[in-house]
Amino acid sequence: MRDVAIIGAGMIPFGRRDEDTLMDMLSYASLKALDDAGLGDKSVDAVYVANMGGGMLQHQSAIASSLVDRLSLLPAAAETIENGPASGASAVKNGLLAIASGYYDTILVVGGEKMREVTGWRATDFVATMTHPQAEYPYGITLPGMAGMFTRLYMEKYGVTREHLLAISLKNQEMGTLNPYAHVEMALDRGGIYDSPHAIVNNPVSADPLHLYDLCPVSDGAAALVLCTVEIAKKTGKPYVVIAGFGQATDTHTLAEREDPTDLKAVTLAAQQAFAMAKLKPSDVSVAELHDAFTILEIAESEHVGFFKKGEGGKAAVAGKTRLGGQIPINVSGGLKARGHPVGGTGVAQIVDIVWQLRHELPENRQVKNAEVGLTVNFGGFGNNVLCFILRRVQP
Amino acid sequence: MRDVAIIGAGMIPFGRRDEDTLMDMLSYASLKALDDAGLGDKSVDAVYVANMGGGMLQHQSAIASSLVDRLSLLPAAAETIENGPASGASAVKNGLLAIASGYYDTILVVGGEKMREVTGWRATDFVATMTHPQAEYPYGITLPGMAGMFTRLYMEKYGVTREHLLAISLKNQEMGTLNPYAHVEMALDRGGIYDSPHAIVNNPVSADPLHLYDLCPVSDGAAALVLCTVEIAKKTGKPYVVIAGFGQATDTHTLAEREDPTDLKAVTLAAQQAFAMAKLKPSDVSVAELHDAFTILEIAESEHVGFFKKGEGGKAAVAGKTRLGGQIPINVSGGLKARGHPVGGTGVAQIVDIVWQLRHELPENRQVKNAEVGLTVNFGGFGNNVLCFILRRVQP
Amino acid sequence: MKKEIAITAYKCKKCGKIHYPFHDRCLDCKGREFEKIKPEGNAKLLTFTTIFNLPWGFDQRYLVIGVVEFENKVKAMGQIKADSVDQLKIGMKVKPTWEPVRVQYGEDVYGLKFEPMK
Amino acid sequence: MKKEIAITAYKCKKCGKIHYPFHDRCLDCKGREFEKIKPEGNAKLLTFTTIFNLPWGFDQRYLVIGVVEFENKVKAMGQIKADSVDQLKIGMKVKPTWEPVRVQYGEDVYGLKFEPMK
Ligand SMILES: [Zn+2]
Ligand SMILES: [Zn+2]
Repeated sequence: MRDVAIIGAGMIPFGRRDEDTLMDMLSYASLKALDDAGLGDKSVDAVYVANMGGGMLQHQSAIASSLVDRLSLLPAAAETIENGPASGASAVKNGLLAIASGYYDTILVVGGEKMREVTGWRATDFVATMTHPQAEYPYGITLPGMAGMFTRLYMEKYGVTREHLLAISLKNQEMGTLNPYAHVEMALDRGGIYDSPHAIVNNPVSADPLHLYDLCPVSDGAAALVLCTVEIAKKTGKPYVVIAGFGQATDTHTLAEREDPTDLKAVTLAAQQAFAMAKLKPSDVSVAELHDAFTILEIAESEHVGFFKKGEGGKAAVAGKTRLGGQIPINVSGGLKARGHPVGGTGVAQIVDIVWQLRHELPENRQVKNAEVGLTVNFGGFGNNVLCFILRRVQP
Repeated sequence: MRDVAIIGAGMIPFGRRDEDTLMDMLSYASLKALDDAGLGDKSVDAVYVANMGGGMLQHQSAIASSLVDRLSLLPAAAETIENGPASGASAVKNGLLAIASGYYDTILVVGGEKMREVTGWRATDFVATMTHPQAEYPYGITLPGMAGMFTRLYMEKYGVTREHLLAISLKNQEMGTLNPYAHVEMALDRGGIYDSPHAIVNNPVSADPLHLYDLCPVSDGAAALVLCTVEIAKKTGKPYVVIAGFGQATDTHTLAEREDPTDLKAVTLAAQQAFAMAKLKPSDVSVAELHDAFTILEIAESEHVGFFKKGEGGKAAVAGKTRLGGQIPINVSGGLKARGHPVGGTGVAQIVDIVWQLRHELPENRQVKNAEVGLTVNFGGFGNNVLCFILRRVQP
Repeated sequence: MKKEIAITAYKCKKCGKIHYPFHDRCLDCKGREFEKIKPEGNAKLLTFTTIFNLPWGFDQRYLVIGVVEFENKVKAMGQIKADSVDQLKIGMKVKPTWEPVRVQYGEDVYGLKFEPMK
Repeated sequence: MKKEIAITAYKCKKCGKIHYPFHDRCLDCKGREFEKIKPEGNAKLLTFTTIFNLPWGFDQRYLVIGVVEFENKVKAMGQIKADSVDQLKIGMKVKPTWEPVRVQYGEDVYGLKFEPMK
């Protein structure tokens, strides 16, 4: 398997982008990545588009074919990859393997979603289409509902508290205020959402024990990467990033059929595969982007990938170990919680943020010093399809 | 790039399958392919699902994750690939590259669609979602409409006649009656649809100059393949098939922007790439499955891939050169015209049929004698994303 | 009129593993033969939540949902007849019923509902 | 009231290539700067068809659709005001108008319609 590098990364600000179509967003993010890769007036061999709702929300299909036309990348090969909220990482995976195979040399991977053009309850229903069509969906279950049930069990088994969850909300929302691409631009204060009399008004229960500020927002947005061979990356003469490790695993569709629903087997397996391929261990990681669609997930994933023992992730967050400058900075971008979660875009955006970290090009208040190795977890369904990447900086 | 083999192929009968859900169909086809590969009680490393309408027609997303659960293939990696009517070939392509990369050894590729649960005009609208959302879709254009406009130009430029198109209808529908998996089970007679007084009633204009029997039916169905390394294939001790060549190319989204709309550039390029990789030429091909969603496409593709000169495809069909026993048997399965066209399933089904041909296991009235090399064309959009595969028989 | 609980679980004929919903092969041994069984007896509440942001198609303010395990080990999701999660506790007994759980295309869709037992 | 034709085409500032619909980069030279132009004059019919199986959202028996080229080389799809294709011929002149082409969510959607010229 030949090594694969990333030489271009681009993102557009996440949030509510009423003025843009889905195609606009995918196209703008792609151009930024192509420009960043020095391919602004060139083409690529193939394009992967990560998107979940083109058909259901925009009534549009075959958007990868549409995008290569819009960007004049013809006759590049193109397809759309869908894997729920892990569509982004799945698209990167297919780009990775396609170059590793030797068939293609340069690939554009772009992920995006336009979710804000439908009402909140339509968006909630859209996301719920990934639950089991007979055993779950008819009951009105939502992804926040799944997360609520999971949180209750995790609290019971591992002693996670609302105080732990709060540490994630505060950290990620604070980091979001520093990130020009983030959806959420407002810092939270502890009193406002937790221990003042107004807290229950500002931060009502959403799917108990989770409150409003335990959930990521519903966002429009897109992000893109240019993948290529190491030979091509070397020619740029600039620091680049290689995909050192990759893993992916699936778990039962229904939460009910998991022996121990607090055990996110797919996260553990995906991370183990990625570390084995990279020949690295959790303590080698400088910076991580974890899939915090719900605050509990940042805690649970930080344990399942091996940064902390089970039951220690929440305490570590409270102790500041996951902040910038801490033992392992997690979601310095603000994470899904603050950057936002345009479902098809998230997995690509996580890697874009890690690429920026590993190229040491972020402002000081967001840059992890001397970052050498980054890790991402993109969590599909409710943990039934999870991808993990390990990225490494290369100084040519 | 290491070679990739196909050791399992399975299909369920196409047609109207009211009793089955989309997941049922995908699962049944997968089990047939797994059993055929001798993996009936084993797992695979990864699964690719080709599907276009899960979200729009079944209101279900992340169906690849759902399928690995349904089949107990956990923790196999899984994603859904969408590329309109070429979704099937796109999924096979990603399986091919994933094994070629060295990362995975055994992959299940399954494609399917459930289209008959919605009304005809909903199904027509669903397929039209791949047209340009501003410049085409609002006008009410349909894929048969695109084909009608293309046919008019092709007739004008190359002298194709309704008699030529009729030869395709009659051949494919006749072959369909021999295929137990085909949607259409009725042979046509020339008088009934062409030159009797009843013809215009039986075979009305659909999108002129195309008539009803120039179009494929709207089908439910699914098909599946097991891909693996050549080392694994050799161990089966049985004849197997290798993917000798692959190509994919895109063209402009709108028909209007093509310099010469009769020139299916993406077909030509995809075939050239596939022949170059396979180090073969059109005359080496023993049997082909072309994407005859409309009769005109079988003629045009047979020319664009290089079987016949431009303008000769229709005459060749009339002369019987594309029949079983002819110079190059095309769509011996009945093609999309008779086997049916469950959009996500078609590209996989074409390869299943070629695998059966190359393993010499079809009944005499459908088997191309001593077939050694097969070719498929899966045509996405209206020719804006086309994939071509060249498959070769290996006798271990 | 009380309706019978209309879900079917699947017991692997080879290894006994109980599945709900249906799988074509056994999650444990990949066997493909199953005995159809019905969930039996009362159920134990494994986890639960109250959902305040409901998806399109629900015309109510919130919904209490949980996952339970029946006496014969069938596990399933369902709605819970409780006004508040304060009345609920992990491990408590609940009584299963088969009732409308949502309305789709103007028709009642039936499913599992659970009533907390004292 | 006659409405102005509300589509915009894009002429590459570098090589002059005319695009419709919008591309972010020029199909020929990958340039990103375009001059916005309007389709001008009458149009020439490049190809056409009558569609009898209409998609959801159209409440009529058939629809005549074609692709045209305007005098300033802008090419576009539109509906054709003809009762039958017998009245049409590749290469004939058609007169463009901007009229309702479909109804969506109870509102008229405007687009190109072409009237065959004698
Ligand atoms: Zn078993
Ligand atoms: Zn130009």
